[in-house]
Amino acid sequence: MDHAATTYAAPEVVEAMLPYFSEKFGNPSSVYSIGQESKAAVDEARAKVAAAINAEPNEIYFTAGGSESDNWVLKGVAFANIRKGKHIITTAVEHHAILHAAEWLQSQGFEVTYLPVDQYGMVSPADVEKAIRPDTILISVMYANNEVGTIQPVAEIGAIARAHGIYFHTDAVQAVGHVPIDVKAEQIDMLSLSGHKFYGPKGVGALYIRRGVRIQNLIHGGAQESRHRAGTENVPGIVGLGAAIERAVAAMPDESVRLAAMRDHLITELLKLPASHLNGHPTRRLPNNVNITFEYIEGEGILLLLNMFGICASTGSACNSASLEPSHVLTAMGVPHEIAHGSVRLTLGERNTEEDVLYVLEKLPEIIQKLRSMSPLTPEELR
Amino acid sequence: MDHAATTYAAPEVVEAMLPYFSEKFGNPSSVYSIGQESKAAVDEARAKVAAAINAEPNEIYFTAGGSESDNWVLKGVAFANIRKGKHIITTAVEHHAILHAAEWLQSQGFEVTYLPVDQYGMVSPADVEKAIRPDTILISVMYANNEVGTIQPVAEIGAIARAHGIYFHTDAVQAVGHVPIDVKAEQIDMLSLSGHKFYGPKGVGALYIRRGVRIQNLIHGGAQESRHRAGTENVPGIVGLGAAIERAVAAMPDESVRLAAMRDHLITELLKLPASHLNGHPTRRLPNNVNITFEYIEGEGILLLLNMFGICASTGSACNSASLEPSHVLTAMGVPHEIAHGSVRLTLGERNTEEDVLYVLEKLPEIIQKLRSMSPLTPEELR
Amino acid sequence: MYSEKVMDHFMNPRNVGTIEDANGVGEEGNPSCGDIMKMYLKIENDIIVDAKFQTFGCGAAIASSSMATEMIKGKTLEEAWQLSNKAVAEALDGLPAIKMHCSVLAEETIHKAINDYLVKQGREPWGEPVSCSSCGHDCDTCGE
Ligand SMILES: Cc1ncc(COP(=O)(O)O)c(C=O)c1O
Ligand SMILES: Cc1ncc(COP(=O)(O)O)c(C=O)c1O
Ligand code: FES
Ligand code: FES
Repeated sequence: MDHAATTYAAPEVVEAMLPYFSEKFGNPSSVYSIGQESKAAVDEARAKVAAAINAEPNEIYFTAGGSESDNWVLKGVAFANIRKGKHIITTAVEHHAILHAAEWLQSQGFEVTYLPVDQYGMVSPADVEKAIRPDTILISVMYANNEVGTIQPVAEIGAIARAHGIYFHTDAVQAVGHVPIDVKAEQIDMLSLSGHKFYGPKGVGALYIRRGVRIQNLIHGGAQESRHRAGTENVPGIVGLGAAIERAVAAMPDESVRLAAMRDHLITELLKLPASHLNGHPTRRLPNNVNITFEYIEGEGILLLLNMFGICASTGSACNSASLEPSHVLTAMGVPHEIAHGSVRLTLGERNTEEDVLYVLEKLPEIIQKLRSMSPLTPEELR
Repeated sequence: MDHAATTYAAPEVVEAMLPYFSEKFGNPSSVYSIGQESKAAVDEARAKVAAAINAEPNEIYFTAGGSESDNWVLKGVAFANIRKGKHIITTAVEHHAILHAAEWLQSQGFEVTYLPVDQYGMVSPADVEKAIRPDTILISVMYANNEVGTIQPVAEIGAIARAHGIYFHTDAVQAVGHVPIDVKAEQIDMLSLSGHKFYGPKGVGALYIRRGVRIQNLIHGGAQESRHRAGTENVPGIVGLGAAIERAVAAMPDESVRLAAMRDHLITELLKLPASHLNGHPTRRLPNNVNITFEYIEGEGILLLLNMFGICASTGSACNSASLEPSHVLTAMGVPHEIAHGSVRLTLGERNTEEDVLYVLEKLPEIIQKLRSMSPLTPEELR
Repeated sequence: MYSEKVMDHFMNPRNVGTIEDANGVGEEGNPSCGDIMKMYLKIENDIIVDAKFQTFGCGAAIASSSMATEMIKGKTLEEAWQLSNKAVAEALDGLPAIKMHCSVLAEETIHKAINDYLVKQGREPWGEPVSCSSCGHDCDTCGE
């Protein structure tokens, strides 16, 4: 139950990729027959990605994943619009790909405003509007948070950005394939996505760039991706991304209802445990995200014990497990450090069933109890 | 016969990758069992890449390909060493990933010296030494040229760079897996490589960074790759890269002799055609590279006709086929524009046999003859 | 990432709990990651006859507490004081670099508990506890 970290690639996705490793291995940028087969496949994938978010195919650029897309936006927009200004607005709860790229830009003389969030992890559109300055060149607010699942008021922010003539980017890595997205209706100028969050391959993603946006390249070189992203195209990966996004969007109407029911079952039952709290928004959250804090204990212990029972989970984001700092997202939501340490994220996926939910509900309370009995912080009545 | 542009992934390479799409899909940065399997696989691949170039495993960072590696080096070293200076030395015959990244750095206030090459495409180590200034922070010279196959005097340049305390990078995308490389003996500080040039997957590459080199990240974000390259690891791709490089290095002693014999057969016979010239160095060249100019005709015509007979070739580099300018490499070698247009590159691969060579030697002269008979430039005696 | 020994001591920790009549109690917390370790010692004639712990922390912290309490039981105060975090980590068949400070925490907690005993006895404490950086890592950069 750690589908927000990464998913397997669906069998039909791998199936779709396979021919492009071997017989159809041509270089799509080369002008002759075998290359043309690859080119057609890449174009088809591009059309699928575009359709999934209501963009035009020529507004989709393939990348090596969410992190590259995020870095591209921040650095590419920053350097391309320096004449207008050097101010960027983002939030305190972004993924590190945004936050660390923003910090790097600060080291290069750009100014970044990190908007606060409320206790549910929500950004307020009014705060966005207030932060706008004449030299603001970019607003980047994630679509849905990877840790707590909170879905941001993207359309409202898009409207504000458009009204002020400022580019609006959203990191939709956790949202694409899980909730409906319409870049036109929501007035999104740029959007990052990554294949391995919706049963596609790892190491391939995309950046949607609305036509007309001024942005520099991140990876300079060959003329691939209409001269916007150099590097021999990862044809099998791109084909897999296309197959996966088409599949995820088709499944979404039913699957999101099914997942949300399981999510709510887990949340309701787990909150019955004493000293437990839901992290993230109670209703505006990803259909697959459960994030709960259990006071007096530490998340890694919970994860290790869950793992013993064959249940994968995460505490904070998997990307952060090499760091020992408590989650910046929970901290930004005002959760105190000691409590933030006891958070567990369960993210449901297409192969999870109600049976899995019942199994977690059987094991997790025992685990909490065991760890609480060892902790010096646990009050007597909870031992 | 266009193996320098891209190769298929070898069946055993794809075989090695497959489990990592599905059952072993874990996130190597996550701490628990399924992630650990992926981590072990990534570490094994890292060791294989390191062994192939005589580096240490912790000096290998996986990327999305040669272009990313090249961009990372140029921008990462530039911004990290700005206190020492803003001068970079490279050559006029680099791949566009280096050249365009260098041009971007020029737009950011860095100074770049583009060293000339001789008629064979060789850089002179003496020129490198002369170009060094007190504020030089990086020397980047490719290992072997992708168009004309010329192998640069890398060890000599490495020694000069080391003696002056300047970082030395080599774009070895065309060389790795084809000629032996030893980063320690050749005093190379950084080296770019890309999987799809030696029967590995596309969209995955690596950058070797000698321990101690000051370099900033290109893709900021999560703590992957020891905090040096963010983004969920492309585990199947990395596993494929490891399998491919091990395989290529093992095959190299025999395969390079076999290819060089075919190469020399092609060159010898094709140079017997009137008004034809070899591009690149007669002996210091990649074992698989044949690049010949046929005067009075244009490369694309040759390619189209070769393609009719099922022979893939390239004129200039495949990466450039969207551009109409004559090859910058041939231009730098002093080949006049009209003549540069008539160049054809044939690059041999492991499935090519002497039979293929004979087939080309049967078809190509006819094609040349046919096109020359149509060209207004062809002198009477060659029609 | 954890050895079988670590997992064993994490899953089946030895000496969890408190000692009612402990005469040496130490508590140490690592502010950088918010973990807290508490040890209860029963000391007779400068020999540790019993040791128990409570820990709020990761798997490595719990396993280190468990192993450290095992290792000091029956030891003299001098011997227990000499127990280094490296010895604890080695007894656990090693800890990942980023988790070494959890074993430092165990060493510090033992020192605190011994000093608590000495002070209660009216004796001089034995000096400053080791600092977090003693394992050769820096808490911020242990990931390397
Ligand atoms: C010398 C050289 N450098 C860099 C590259 C770029 O590699 P990739 O296409 O994997 O990004 C290539 C291949 O096209 C190359 O031949
Ligand atoms: C919100 C968000 N943005 C960006 C990323 C980075 O994506 P990738 O790992 O594909 O580079 C992730 C995933 O870890 C994410 O959850
Ligand atoms: S207790 Fe925090 S990392 Fe071990
Ligand atoms: S991390 Fe603190 S001592 Fe090693």
